Amino acid sequence: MHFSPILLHIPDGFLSTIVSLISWAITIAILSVAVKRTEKLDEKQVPLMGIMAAFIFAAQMINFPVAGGTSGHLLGGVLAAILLGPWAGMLVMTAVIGVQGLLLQDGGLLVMGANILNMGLLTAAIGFGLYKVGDGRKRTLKLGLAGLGAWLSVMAGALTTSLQLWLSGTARLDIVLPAMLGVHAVIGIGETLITVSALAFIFRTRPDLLDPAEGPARGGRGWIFVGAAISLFVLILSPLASSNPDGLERVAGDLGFLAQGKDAPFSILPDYTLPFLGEGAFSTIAAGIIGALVVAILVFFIIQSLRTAKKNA
Amino acid sequence: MPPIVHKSPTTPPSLAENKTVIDINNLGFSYPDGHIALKDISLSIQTGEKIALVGPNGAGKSTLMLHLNGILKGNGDLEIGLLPLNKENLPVIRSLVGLVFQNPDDQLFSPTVFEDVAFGPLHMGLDEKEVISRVEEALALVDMSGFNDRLSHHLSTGQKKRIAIATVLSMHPQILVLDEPSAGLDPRARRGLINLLLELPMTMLVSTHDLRMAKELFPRVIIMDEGQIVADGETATLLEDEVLLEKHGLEKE
Amino acid sequence: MPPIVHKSPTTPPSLAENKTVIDINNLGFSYPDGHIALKDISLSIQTGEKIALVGPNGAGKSTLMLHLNGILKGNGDLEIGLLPLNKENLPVIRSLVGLVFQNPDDQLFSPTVFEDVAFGPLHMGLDEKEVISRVEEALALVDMSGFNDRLSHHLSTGQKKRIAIATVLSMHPQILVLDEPSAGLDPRARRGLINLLLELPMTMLVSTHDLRMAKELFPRVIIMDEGQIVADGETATLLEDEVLLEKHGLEKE
Amino acid sequence: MHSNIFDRYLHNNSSIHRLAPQVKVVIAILFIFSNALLPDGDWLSFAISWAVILLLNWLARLNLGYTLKRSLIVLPFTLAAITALFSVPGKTLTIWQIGSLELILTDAGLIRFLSIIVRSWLSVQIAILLVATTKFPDLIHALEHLRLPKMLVTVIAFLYRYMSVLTDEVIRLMRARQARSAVLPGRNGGGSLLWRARTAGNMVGQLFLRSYERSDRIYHAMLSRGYSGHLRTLNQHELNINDWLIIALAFLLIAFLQLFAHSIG
Ligand SMILES: Nc1ncnc2c1ncn2[C@@H]1O[C@H](COP(=O)(O)OP(=O)(O)OP(=O)(O)O)[C@@H](O)[C@H]1O
Ligand SMILES: Nc1ncnc2c1ncn2[C@@H]1O[C@H](COP(=O)(O)OP(=O)(O)OP(=O)(O)O)[C@@H](O)[C@H]1O
Ligand SMILES: [Mg+2]
Ligand SMILES: [Mg+2]
Repeated sequence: MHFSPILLHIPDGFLSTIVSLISWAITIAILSVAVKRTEKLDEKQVPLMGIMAAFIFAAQMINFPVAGGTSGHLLGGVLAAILLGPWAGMLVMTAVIGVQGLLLQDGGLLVMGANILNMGLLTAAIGFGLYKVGDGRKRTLKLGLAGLGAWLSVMAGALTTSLQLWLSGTARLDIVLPAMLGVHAVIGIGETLITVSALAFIFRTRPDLLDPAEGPARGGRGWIFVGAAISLFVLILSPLASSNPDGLERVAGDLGFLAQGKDAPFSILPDYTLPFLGEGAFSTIAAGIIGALVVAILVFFIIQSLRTAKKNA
Repeated sequence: MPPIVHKSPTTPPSLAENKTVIDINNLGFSYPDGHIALKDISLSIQTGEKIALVGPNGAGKSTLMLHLNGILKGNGDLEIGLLPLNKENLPVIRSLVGLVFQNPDDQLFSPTVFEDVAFGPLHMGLDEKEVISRVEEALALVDMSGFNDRLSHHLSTGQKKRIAIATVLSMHPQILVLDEPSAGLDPRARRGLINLLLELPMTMLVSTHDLRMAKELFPRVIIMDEGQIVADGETATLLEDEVLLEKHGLEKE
Repeated sequence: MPPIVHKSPTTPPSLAENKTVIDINNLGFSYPDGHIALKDISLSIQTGEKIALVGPNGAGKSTLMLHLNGILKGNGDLEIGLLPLNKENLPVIRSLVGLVFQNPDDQLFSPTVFEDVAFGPLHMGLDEKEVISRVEEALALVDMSGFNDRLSHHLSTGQKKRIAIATVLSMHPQILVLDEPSAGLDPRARRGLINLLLELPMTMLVSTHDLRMAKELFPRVIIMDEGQIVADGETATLLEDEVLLEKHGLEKE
Repeated sequence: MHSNIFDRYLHNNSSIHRLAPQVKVVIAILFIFSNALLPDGDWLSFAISWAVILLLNWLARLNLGYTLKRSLIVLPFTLAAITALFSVPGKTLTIWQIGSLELILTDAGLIRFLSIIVRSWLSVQIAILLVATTKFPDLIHALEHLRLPKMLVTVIAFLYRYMSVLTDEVIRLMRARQARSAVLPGRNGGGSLLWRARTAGNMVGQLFLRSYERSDRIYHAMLSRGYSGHLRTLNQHELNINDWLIIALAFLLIAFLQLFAHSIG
């Protein structure tokens, strides 16, 4: 049961520990700002966000037949940000991605930080930033910007996913990047079409909800820069990296990033031992102690359960 | 069927003493898209009255009902149980007014039937035993005992309708507001509903297209059309007035 | 109200020649949660028949109807208009069978009334002029002309119900399958619906709890209970059989 | 349809089901972390991990077939890892030439690829085990205990509440479209791609509108039944000494496994 572009939901195991942890760190940093910002809003905003999260979750099921059994889907980050504002949109997407990972195993747990970053945070930031450019302008321009944002958001997700896979030593950049970008350039069109027509629908039926002054979406003009920066990042890095992945590889190598990322995933623990233990002999001793502890705890439980069994009998 | 006993001390004392339990003055309402759904509605209901609200499709019946516990907010004064309807009073008013929506899907939001019916009592702070007994009682009243563990959203329409009614009965409200409770019920369930409503002691406002039920149950009838109250009086008189009925999309039974 | 004229060459030729238009053999169905909703249903309907499907809440009426254009898929054989119901035939079968869901919110998904009623004809590949004239015709039949640009979502329940029926009439189906079309309609609209159904020439299967309407309109009645067909025969006979009705949650009118 | 899938085994009542949810969450994450730390090609350690998972499955009386079938959800993603076959230097097994691209399959590459798949497959089984033995409301509760921001927890709780309502709504919307997606024999029906996409977009808009307006009504339905900002559940889960011991046990087991893996590695 896949609700949204499957190739962006990374399962556990595909990213190295270090890449997973760095992604989590970035995600947590951004999310903690998001939580702070939204907490200030009206208290009714929280249930609304919950319902909008359910809306995005459900909307991802709506598809349209394209050709040969394939179909177009919605990812929804841009739509969420336009309807609710960037911070709230990010939280909504986080909830959606979290529940998909936890409940449906659509995306892993340890790598969830990366998934949230790729599909939730970047998409919301781009979408809202571009849409904000159209403030006070004609409806068609707004729709166009939203559509562009939708396409770019999918591309941004594909780009960062590819980079993470590569840094984890899971994929070769020269193959995975063009492949991912190529596929998502098409998927992005579906995202654009659905986002634009959904927005057009809302403009027709409840324009009050999209009013920048009265509607639920709040966000300053600073977002325009964020949106522009991420768009540039995608627009410049994608063709560059696709045509010359070696260059990117060299840069990463120079920064010492690649060596870390590609190394055995255990590298966060120096010398392949637990950091607080010394040489091999200690490891053996430690293993012995741990083994003894395990046995002790097991015995404790067995005795306990025998006791309760007796009590119940 | 045992009558519902109101043992809980939730009643604001004023309610029992006074007679006017719902008082609406010059209420008007337009939907956000500009459509005017209610125009200058005035209405007063006494404790214990049982009233049918009838009128053609689109008359504004549901819209009016949604005002009675503050879900929609129009212009005009509303007093429920002597309390003016405002933000502070809402929680109390909501414990007084049990509202069943026209579409049962709007009413049911919990995974299982049990949880849905228990939601109200649980949030009122009743203890577990009391909650369970209220759920059993409410389910028995709508003839759905044994459905506790079924998923609410996987029931037939008629079954959902009955559970929707149970979710409100479990709260022992003072005023029952039912929006077309009999639509979609099979004949036996419809009969059961009529008997149930006959037995329940509380004040009732019930919208319906079922004029036979209106005649059987409700001494007073209010006819709405195009957002206004066009008649309000004794059922026996109004529902025999063919000209009036004909004019407002209704038919003499 | 003008009768619907079938001028398009939509009929697969076989249908007109043969008499059996719906043929169901030993159909069984369980919902994914394991609930058995249909057991061993066999049924055959001839061209032009008008049949009422009655039974208590939860009997399986809606479930059966959802099988008739392949929305649910149970075990057993189904033939519609001589075509076995399978994946290849589905698009054609859907042009033959017009299905109106019990809850009108389930039927309407487009922004405006016009787009909703036009969806079927457009999807069938008709040209624009034909589509427009079909929409006008269908809206006129349900007495909702002039509602073209209203948002379907913002109509009253009864209004939605009528539009839901129009979305199917605009497709000029050969077989009409209506799930409780009269629930929620005001008396005048109900009368209008009955007149409309009397006039339409096509084969009809209509589920209803309104036994008076069943008597008035349908020569044949099928009674379901607990997922099975418990009686199938002449309305005049079956709906007078108090013992039978009483046994299956129905009441003699 | 969803609730069926989500709540499939929750009516079982094993010792695993009864564990405090936050304990299960912590252990699951530790365990997945441990998988990530196992070295490439350490099949023995992978096998031990799997044995532990199977043991837990058995303790929880889960249907193994279901778990395994469900674990296939990671399959499509293996596509993304396929290039690992050609990206690690090692002994050359074969060489494929695709256009200008030369793909050298190495033994190390093969080991890396298989290790990624196995790690992923083990981890997803742990996640399945977690949700199959923990009611989602309890999971939400666990998240709250694990210091997730309150607002995010509430958003997730609401998401869960409305999820089935809205997915059902979607199923109905799609059914409505399906029921009228007729094509006449000999005619080119179905409409243009653009029209189909717009219809889907309209449905998303429709869903938004319904969710938004219904949310108001349901929210009020909740308020009128006493909801005050905090979703109540009947059981609270304070950790007791047993729970701590179980966490300690799990932690030690995992440390043991890691030491084992890395001392033979
Ligand atoms: N959400 C909405 N937005 C805009 N207009 C609405 C909305 N809901 C209802 N209306 C309009 O308001 C009017 C009153 O609707 P209401 O639902 O109160 O009628 P009703 O008397 O309950 O009808 P029914 O018997 O069909 O249920 C109708 O004309 C309807 O089209
Ligand atoms: N989605 C579903 N999942 C599981 N069970 C379902 C689902 N929908 C309906 N059921 C069950 O299947 C049985 C038949 O339901 P169905 O909706 O066909 O009844 P019905 O005869 O149409 O009733 P009503 O007159 O109330 O509309 C009922 O017992 C119902 O609870
Ligand atoms: Mg109404
Ligand atoms: Mg039904």
